[in-house]
Formats: sequence, C-alpha cells, structure tokens
Amino acid sequence: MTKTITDVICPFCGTLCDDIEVVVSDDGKQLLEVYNACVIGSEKFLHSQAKDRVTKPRMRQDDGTWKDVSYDEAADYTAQMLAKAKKPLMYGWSSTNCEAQSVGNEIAEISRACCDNTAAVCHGTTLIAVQDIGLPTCTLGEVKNRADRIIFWGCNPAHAHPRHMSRYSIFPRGFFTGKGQMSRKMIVIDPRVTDTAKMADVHLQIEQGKDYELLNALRVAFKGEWLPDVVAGIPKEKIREAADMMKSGRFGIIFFGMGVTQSLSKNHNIDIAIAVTKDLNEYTKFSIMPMRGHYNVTGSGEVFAWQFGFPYSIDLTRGFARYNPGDTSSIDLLVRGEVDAMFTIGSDPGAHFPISAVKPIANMPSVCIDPHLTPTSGVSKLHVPVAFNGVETGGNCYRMDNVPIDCRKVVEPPAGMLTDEQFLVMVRDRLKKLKGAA
Amino acid sequence: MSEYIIKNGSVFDPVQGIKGDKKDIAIKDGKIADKVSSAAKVIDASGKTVMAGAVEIHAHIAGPKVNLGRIYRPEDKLFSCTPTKGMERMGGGASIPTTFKTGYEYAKMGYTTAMEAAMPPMFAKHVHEEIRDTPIIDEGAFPVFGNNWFVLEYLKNHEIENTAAYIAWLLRVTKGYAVKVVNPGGTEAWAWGLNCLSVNDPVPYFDITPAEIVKGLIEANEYLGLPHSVHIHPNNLGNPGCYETTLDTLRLAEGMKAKNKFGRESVMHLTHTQFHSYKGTNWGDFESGAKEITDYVNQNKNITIDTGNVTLDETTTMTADGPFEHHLTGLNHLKWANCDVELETCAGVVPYIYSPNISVCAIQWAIGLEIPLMMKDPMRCYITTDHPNAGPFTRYPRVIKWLMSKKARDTQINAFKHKDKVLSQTSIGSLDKELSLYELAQMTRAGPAKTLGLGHMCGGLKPGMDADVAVYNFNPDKPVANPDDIETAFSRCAHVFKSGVEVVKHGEIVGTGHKRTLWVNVKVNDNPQVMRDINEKFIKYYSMTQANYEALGHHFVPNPYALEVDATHV
Amino acid sequence: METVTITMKNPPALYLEADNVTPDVFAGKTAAQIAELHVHEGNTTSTLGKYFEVSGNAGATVADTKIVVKGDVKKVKYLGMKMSAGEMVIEGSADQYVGAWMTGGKLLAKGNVEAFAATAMRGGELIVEGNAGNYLGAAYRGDWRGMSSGKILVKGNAGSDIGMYMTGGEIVVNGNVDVHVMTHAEGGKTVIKGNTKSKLGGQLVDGTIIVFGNIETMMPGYKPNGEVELEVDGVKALFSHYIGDMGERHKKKKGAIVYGNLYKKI
Amino acid sequence: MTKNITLNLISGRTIQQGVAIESGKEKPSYRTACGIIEMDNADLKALGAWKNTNVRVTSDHGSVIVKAIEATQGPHPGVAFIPMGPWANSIVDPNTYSTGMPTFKGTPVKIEVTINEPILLGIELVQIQCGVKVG
Repeated sequence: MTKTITDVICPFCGTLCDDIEVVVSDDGKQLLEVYNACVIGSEKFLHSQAKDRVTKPRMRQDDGTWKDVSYDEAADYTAQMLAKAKKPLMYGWSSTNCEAQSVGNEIAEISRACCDNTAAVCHGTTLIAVQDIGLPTCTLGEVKNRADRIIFWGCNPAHAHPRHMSRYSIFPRGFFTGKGQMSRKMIVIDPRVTDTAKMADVHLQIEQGKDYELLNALRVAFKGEWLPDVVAGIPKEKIREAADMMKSGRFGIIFFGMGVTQSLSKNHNIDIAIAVTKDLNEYTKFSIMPMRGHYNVTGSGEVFAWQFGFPYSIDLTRGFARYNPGDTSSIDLLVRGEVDAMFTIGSDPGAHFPISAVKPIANMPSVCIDPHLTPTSGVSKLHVPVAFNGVETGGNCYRMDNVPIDCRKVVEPPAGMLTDEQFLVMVRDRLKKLKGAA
Repeated sequence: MSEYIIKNGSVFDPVQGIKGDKKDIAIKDGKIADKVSSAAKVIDASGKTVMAGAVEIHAHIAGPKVNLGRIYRPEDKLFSCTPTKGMERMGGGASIPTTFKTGYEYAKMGYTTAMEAAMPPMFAKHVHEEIRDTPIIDEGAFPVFGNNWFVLEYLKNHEIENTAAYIAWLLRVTKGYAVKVVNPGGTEAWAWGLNCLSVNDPVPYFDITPAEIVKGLIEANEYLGLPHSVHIHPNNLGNPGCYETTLDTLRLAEGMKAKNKFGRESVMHLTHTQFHSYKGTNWGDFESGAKEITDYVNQNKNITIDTGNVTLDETTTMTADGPFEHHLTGLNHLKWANCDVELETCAGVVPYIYSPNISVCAIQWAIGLEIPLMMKDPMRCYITTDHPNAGPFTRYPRVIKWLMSKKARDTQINAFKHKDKVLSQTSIGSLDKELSLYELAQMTRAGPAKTLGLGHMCGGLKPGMDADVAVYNFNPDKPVANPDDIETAFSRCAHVFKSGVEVVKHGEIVGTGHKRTLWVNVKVNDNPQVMRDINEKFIKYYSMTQANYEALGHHFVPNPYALEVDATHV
Repeated sequence: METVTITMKNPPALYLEADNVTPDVFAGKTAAQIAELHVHEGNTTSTLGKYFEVSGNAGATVADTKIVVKGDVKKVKYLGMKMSAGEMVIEGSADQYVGAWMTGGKLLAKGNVEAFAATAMRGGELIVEGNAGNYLGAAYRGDWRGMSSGKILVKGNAGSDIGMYMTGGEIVVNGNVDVHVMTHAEGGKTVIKGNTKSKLGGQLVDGTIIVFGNIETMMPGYKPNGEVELEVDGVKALFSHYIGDMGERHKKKKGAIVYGNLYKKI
Repeated sequence: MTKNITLNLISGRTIQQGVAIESGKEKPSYRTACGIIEMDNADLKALGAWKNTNVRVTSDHGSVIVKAIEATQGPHPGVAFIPMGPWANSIVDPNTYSTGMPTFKGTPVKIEVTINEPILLGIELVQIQCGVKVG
C-alpha cells in the first residue's frame, strides 16, 4: 500500500506552492509520485530519490579525489575553520528552513562572520530600492481576488515560476475576478519575446538596459507631460497607451524579476518602478512584488532582519551588525579579497557567481553544505551532503509575498544523514567550545 | 527554583492597595509568596521603589510590518548596533529594535509582559517566530478582525454566534490573544484605494458600516467572555477633527457590559488615544480634543484607554490602517511601504520625525500628556507610545518623567520653537497634576493587567501571583532634585524578576527567564456552518491551503500559556 | 597646527578599518598614545602602531591637528571618517569611506579613493586628485539625507551614483562620471567637466547638474527649456537648459513649481 | 581571420535550466540545458553559423565554449541569451557598481565558430577555471 500526503509545499521557487500531493511507499522511505507540481518541482522531489546520491561528508584531496569523513569530522573542520578565520563569509541560506537559518546566525555571531543570502545575486538590489523608497505590495491572494492589471517587468514566470500565472496572477478566478483571465489585462516588458510575453495583451520589447528610462517615461506619461519621440526603443504613443492601461484598472500589480535587478541601473530600476506604483495609487490601487527565486530566500531575509536588523549582506566582524552592499556584499567581498574562509549552505555560488568571484573560494578554507553535487561543492575543501529540506525534513519558509508556510517532511532521508539544522547545531556547539563562549 | 526576599523596599501595588509602605516581597517557585525559608537570597531594596513587572498593553514589536520596518530602515541602525555582551545577543535599531534588543530593553525597564498589538492572521507564524526570539518577556499577539471578510459577512447579518465561532477558531489557529480592530471597514476599502472616515461610511461591496462591525465584535467578544475586551483603533486616525469620530466609536459601547471570568470590567479598549483626540479643521487650526475624549471616558466605566505618547523622536510609523500611512507619505514624502493581506487586513509603514520645531508635533506631544493627566481613574488609562508610532518604547522613562514632573513638562514646553501655539491649542500649560508612583503602578501594571484579563497573574505583588518584580533605584522618600533623575531611575532597573528568575541586575541582563507565549483557547459549540465557510474561503479565495494556515508546533510556540475560556454554555 | 604622520609599515593581509584615524580622535594625543588606538582587521582588533609608524604629536584641538597618511593604504577603510575639523592628507590611494560622514575640516587624497567617500557629508572639503569611486557624496543606504553641505572636488573621474539624495553642497568632477548622478536629490549642485553616460538626475526633486562634455543618453523626464549663458568656475559658455525630472514630485514656491535644472554645454 | 559577431549578452532562467539543476549539475543534461547560447536567426546568419554549432563566446571578463542554438524566445536581434549557470558566469560582467549585484545582463560579447572545441560539463568548467584538479 502507498500513502498520499496532501498539502505538501514545493521547495523550489518563491511561489512556494502548497497544494502538492506526494505518493510515498508504505514505510515512508520512498517517494513514488508527485502531483500538482510543475516540472521543476516534480524533479526536485523525485531527484531526492536518486540512487547515486552522496550521503557522507567528503574532503577534497589534492589529486581531485574525495575522501569520506564522518559528520563529526566535518563539524570539527567547519568549526575550526570559522574559529580561525579573521573574516569568514557565510553565504547561502535560501534553500534551507528558518530553523537552520537561526542556528546559522548564532554561528555567525560567535565567529563574527559576514553573512549573506542569495539575494546578493537575485533581489538584493530590490532590497536596496525598498530601503530608498518603500514598497507598496500585497499578498498573492489579493492579486487573485482583485487584480485586473498585471505587469510582468523583466521576469518570465512561464519559465522561472511556472505555476505563478495559474495559481495567482493571470488565470485564477477570485472573489472580484470571476472571469479569471478575461478580467485581466496583461502587460509584459522584456527585451525578448519570452513565452510570458507571447501571452500578453501588450508587449513592450524594450532595449536592454534602458528600463530606468522607460519607467521614467511612464511617470511622465501619467502626468501628461512632454516626452521624446522614442524611449528605450519604444515609441511615445505606445508608452502613453500602456500608461493609460495601467491607470484605468481597479487593482494593478507589477511583478518584476532579474531582468531589472541585474541590468544596468539595478536598484534604481526597482526604485523607479516602485515610484511608478506609488504614482498609480493617486489614480487607482497598485502594488508591486519581486518574483523571489529560491523558495526561502525571503525567509532568510526575514530571520536576518529580526535578529540582526538587516535583510542580507551583513558584516558582524566588529562584533555588531553593519550593512552596506558594495562593501559587505558577497560578490564584492570575494572579488576585492576581503574574506579568508567560505562557508556555503543552501545555494550554489560556484554556478551562480561570476567566475572572478568563484576563483577566490577555491583558494581558501571552504565548506559547502548541500544535498547536491554542485560547482560549489566541486571547488570547496569539504562537502557536507544533508537531507533535502522540504522533502526529507520540514521547517518554516517564506513565500515571495512574505507569507510564512511551514514545509512538510514527506520521506525519511537515507539512513544516517543529517538535516542542515542538525549539522549546524554540531558546528555551533563545537564553535562555542573553541571560542570559550557559554 | 531559587527563593528570594526583596527587603525594605518602598512597595507600590494597586492590587493590594499598598502605597509605598516598606515591605518585604518574597519569591518562591516562580510566584510571590507569603514567606520564604532562611535560605532565600536577600535583595536589599532599602531606598528603592518596588513594583510588579510592568505590562505593555499595546506595542508593535513582532511580525511582518515590524520586520518590514527593520528591513527597509538600515539608517535606523546606523552607528547604533551593539555587540554580544554576556548573555546578550547582538542588538540594533533605534525605533525598531531587533527582537533580542526588544526583549532586553523591556526587561531592563522593568517590563515583564508585552502585547503585540496587530497580528495579521495569515502571518501568525511570522509573528510567533519573532516572539520566540524576543527574550524574557511574556508576549501575546492580537489578531486583527475589523476588516476580515468572515467578520464582514457575518456581521452584515448580525450573526453574533457565527462571528464568535470564527473568532474562537482564528484565535486557536493563530495562537492569538484578543480581538483587535483597526480602522474598521476602512482597511478593506483601502484594498480599492478608498477609506472609511466615519463610523457610518459604507464598506465597499460588503454593505456594512464600521459602526456595525464594532458593535458586532463587542457582542461576540462578550458572548465568548474573552480575557481582553475588543481593542480598537477607530476610523479617521490622525486627522484634525478626528475626535468626533472617536466619540462616535466610543458611543457604540453604550449599554454594553463586560461578561467574563477574568475580572475585566471594560468592553472596549481605545488605543493610542492621542492620535484620536484632535480638534480643528486643518493643520493650521489644529488643537487638542483631549478634554472631550477624557470627559467621555471618565463618565463611561466600560471603556479603557491607552495614551500613545509622542516622544519627539525620529521613529517609524506602522499600522494596519493602510490608508492612513498612504496619507502620511503624502505629507512627509518619506518612503512608504504597504502590504494588503488577502481577506484579512493590510499594513503600512512610513518613517516619521516628531520634530520639536514643528508645531503639530509639539501639540501632539502635549495631547499625549493631557490625556493621562485628565483621566480620573488611572486604572483605566495606560501609558503607551504605540511603539514605534508615537515614539519608541525605550522612551517610557522619559514619558514617566514628563508625567511625574510639571517642571520637566515646562522645560520641554519652553524648548519648543512654537511654544505659544502649544499653550494656545492645548491645556498642557495649566495642568499641574504630577503622577504619583501609585498612579504610575496603576497605569503601567495593575490597570493594563486587569484589562487584559491577566489581573490574576501579573500586574501585582499579591502572594500567588507570578513573581514578576521590578526594583528601581528611586527613593520615594527623597525629593526629586532633578526630573532627569526620574528618567534615569526608570531606564535601568536595579533588579528585575520574571516568574521568579532574576533577569536583570544593576541594569544588566543576567538571565533569560522563562519566556511564554500567551494565547486564548476558547471552546465553543460545534458550528458546522462556520467550518464550511472557512473551508470554502480557503478553496476559493485564499492563496494557501487551510491545512497550511495554522501556526503549529514547537518552532512557533515553544512555551505556550493558554488562557482557557469555555463558551459552550450558551 | 601640529602634524602627525602615520606611515604604513605592515600592510594588512585582508583590509584594515581605521576609523580612528581622524583629527577628532588624534587631537590632544601624543604619538605614543596615537599608536595605541584601535584598528580592526576582520574580527581582530589591534593597535594602529602594529600597522603604522606614528610620528609627531597632535595639536591640542581638532582644528590644530593635521594628519599625513603615507605608504600603501589601498586596503585601509574609513580614513577621516566623521572628521569635523583640522586637516588630513592621504599621500596615496585609499579604500572605501574616505571622509564618510565628515562635517568639517579639509581632507586631501592625492591618489584614488574607492566607493562611499564623503557619504552623507555635512561640511568641510574633500579633494581627490585621482579618481573617486561609486556613491561619492551619496546618502547611506535607506537614508533620505545625503550630502547636505560642503565641497567635493575630484580631479580625475568619478564612479556611479554620485550625489545620490544630495540636499546641498557642491560636487565638481573634472573628468568623466559613470551612470546615475544626483538621483533623488533635493538640492545641491554637481558639475561634471568631462563626459557622462546616462541616468542623470533621475527622480530628482530639486538641484542642479551641469555637464561640460557628452550625455550618452538623456533621461526622458528632462524637458528642453531653451539655451542660457552660464558662468561656471570662471568659464562663461552657452548651455542647453533642461528642467526635470518631470515624472517626479516637486515643491512649489509662490505657486510655481520648482523643477531641477540640467545644463549641457553646447 | 575567423568571422565573429558582437552581441549584447543576457542570462536568466529557463524551465530546462530549472529541471537540470534539480536533476544534477554533474550530469550532461545540465550542459545540454545551460551550455548553450540562444541567438537570433539573423545573428546566426551574420555569423555564418549553423544551428547547434559550438561557438566561443568571449567578453572582457572571460571566454567559454557553448552551443549556438536558435532563439527559443525571439526574435531578439542583437541580443544573445545564455541560461544562468557557470557557462554564462564565465563571461558576465562582475561589476557591481557597489551594489553587490554583478551585471548579469548586458555584457558585450564576441562570438566565433569553434566547431571542434568541446563544451565542458558544469562542475569541471568551474573547477578548471579555478585551478582545482578535476576528480
């Protein structure tokens, strides 16, 4: 007999779908089938079952081979590395639960580390913008129930958040949006004709890197002021048309992604998009929301913020928290040569940082805590495989709209494997001894 | 557990009517005791003031909007973060301190219980995660109900029993403490960019008025017999002339009587009264309505209030009154955050500088002090700053100084740039009253505890009550040489005990105590209709499933303390 | 005026935080006392004397104190942070936060300075003979109170985001600048003698930008407003005048809207 | 001289990239999903490259071999797309403008046909560039 577990949370993207059904074997050790998830989510659940999975911590040898070690030895190495370092960087946190993040923060505090999450290469610039200008936003259910103007700016949910449009933004029939998709106008701004753009009522195929100019032009258009003939490759008539469409809705929302956070102007693109949203609230109701990537990058920011006061890129080296991306941010720390040890958990900087920020990792003491083999584990001195969070252990996570959802454990991890939290507790306790803390 | 005896202090305890007598306070097994053994540790409190641990009835200290404030105000922490120290974790933040700092700061000032004043139900897990990380103090959180779709739909037809069943369900799944109402109907209207500025403005689509929402919630609250009354932030906050809306709201409680087993006598708690006591028609002729409001409250014993004192600081405003925050950003042009929460509520956040050089801010400061000075029954008026809205809670010692010393008030008045305006638009200059320590204990201990339905547990020093005790370096037998000495004394306690554990000694944290999450567990008769309605709303309109909604388990509420209510009798 | 000279002798392996190197902290101290001041390398704290050779005693007051920083301080942060008076000369190039939060005095960097120099400057004078990094004279993260007074002169080029949230004072860059100039500013003036890229004056409420060279891409929120003759730094020339940012809010003065001004030399 | 073309490179997610990272970055399927460059037909023509040809992509920041394929979400003449991953990150502009965020989108790149050069697997591509011995 098999068992079906309902209301399972998908630990892939910030959409954090919580309606997944998973079929497991009677003994709860095997995951057999996954329903309702997108193709990526299904793969995430099913891959946890891979037979060739690494289940023991391993130290990289000089000849490139790996030597299995125990979790105790791995925790010893990690604690000693952190205790010795003058400025360790503890990076990642976005693919683990808030419980583990909390223990991690204790470790960072004791070792006086720099701590950062994947917002560094994702929505960190959004956070900078929010700090500059604020953020009128809402939960995803508000979009489902009320929104009749949906703008996707520099994001491609058809690929990156596959169930976003069906669960929240375009297709669902909500309380005031009984006609579903028919109740909504969809505008997409993207330099490519993305699969999302193909569905739009209006697609502005913007010249890459000129989002700041186009958003400025929209603000000017709202006020009916003078505009140059073409802005960012878009004729002014089309800009005015889009502006009118935005103003004429009853409840609108701008979803934005890495198309704006990572292009020239970065935080300023978001800053002015928020200004656009604020402007629109003079005419109607408008919100804006970042399409957060990792399923718990938002949670990491929340935990950092209530414990240290800042959402990412935090420097604890002086014994108190400091924050200033550009100085305390991972990429800058690595490229500028500011740190002397690297601790990675729940993320893959090896694959997702520019190579010039990866090279220093290979040349310093380094630990990578990750269930997968990754480019990061491939260049780290120690790789600690752990249970899959959200599959083999539960724990609290925050959706892209900051809504907390407690993930579920659906199967047992392979015998003897620890969770992130369990391993971190081992490291913390050792570190306390090394540092002579209580 | 250790025994203690706090000897020879001047004790102020309204619960027992003790007004500064030299008395010994004994602590045993976490409770105040009649006596202790000779092994008890002796705390010499001679020349010091002894009170119960203070009770915060209204502050925004945990949850999504507080954390949004932290996230989006790095400048609130610039040069103010503090290192790990002894038992203390790192801390930071002036107007929105980190959770650790929040717990330490309250404890150092002698506070041992605090209520988070607005919990968006859908974010209960977040609120509880922060409460868990706020050391020492017992905390509860008030879920917001005044714009909740279930409530609007039930009360449109005056379905009190269904409203009550829903309240019981929501308190259980969110581990909530009381029924909070913020800008009733107005926050739902804000989802369309609108507002309800009077108690009779219709709520768009839902065909109900704020008055009907408030009355219905009071009825449901008393039907259930909850520990705390309905806790209300009325419509039209912060606008010149708003005192009339406030009076209209207060009148909704007329004829209502408290029904509960917790000793609570009020049916409505009006919060941050200062923001609701404005006369005038614009910011130019802005004046105090404190007299009108306190006159009404003085006459109506079923109402309690808290003050919402402006502390003249740079701070961060945050409220579920979304349209107000939008209005505020239009006035000061500072960064505006807002989050509408599906089916339930909303929150807005805007930084604000209460500058002593701006006449409106100075008048707000005066109104906040007039209210407690004009209230005849200190058991019905509690000191708050609506942290962080009117100022950070860390300024309580300064507020206490202003309330206890006319000289301190005059010094501040003379320092205002628009002193004449403050004197002409308020009566602060003619109020000679100086709060006594006994009245202070009523306003910060016995009073709020009673109104929260916690009067049997905390807020007093009667044997059998929780041993929450604060000892201040303040000698009531000596004249106050300088009003600033009051502020100094109330800033850092000589000793604080929380449930019998010494948590503060000479102003430093020495223990993290036995922190609890307070919540209210109400048993009601089975109500299949409400259960079906809940189920349907989750299937159709919520963006998460019902099974994932509840805040369950050790991670969220590691040390719960439930106040049990049986409402199955009706 | 007394001069204290500190010369780097043992450069740090990582970076050094030397926020104590200011006339304010040095004032009234002897060379020996100065050598005992704290500096920080990562999470370790040691003394200034471990890294620098210190010679000369400070003046009795801040205004009477001059500091000369010699040797390789490319990896030293926070030099002159929060200085309020006196003088400081950095003979070479320094890292981030040179003169950050300074309120007075005169600070001269003969080489380059990295990002965040003169953050939220409230007074005094910063001269950079080489290039300046990003966020020169900008506000700290989240703060709407950027540079409010004082003067910054960069003889080389400057990076991106100069004068963000500026409310007063003056920045002059003799060379070129990168993207974003005076974003969100509510006052103050920036003069760029060289070329600019794009995003000048975005979301600017009030303030003045004067460009002598090219503007690669003009913000659409700047509306042409004729030509004017201006005298800038003793140079008289004809400029195209633009007002903006037309998309942003503006204050009113006597019923008329006050726009920001952008001048480009013709 | 080899024929080359200069395009504006952007990187980003694709659903194939998402599936591949979850099925294992050590596997060839990761290379198939992300070791590619999507180019507009017009640009492929201008380069004189057939679809599914190995090309060398070079920027000021590095160089990498990937397979040129026809744009799946085009047309976007002048713009090239490499899914996010180590191939794209071998060449993107790391300049953060002191914001912490590299310029993952908007790096000018030169593309030339290199039919015989192999496309490396994800992990080894990073290891080799970091000077780590491939195990």
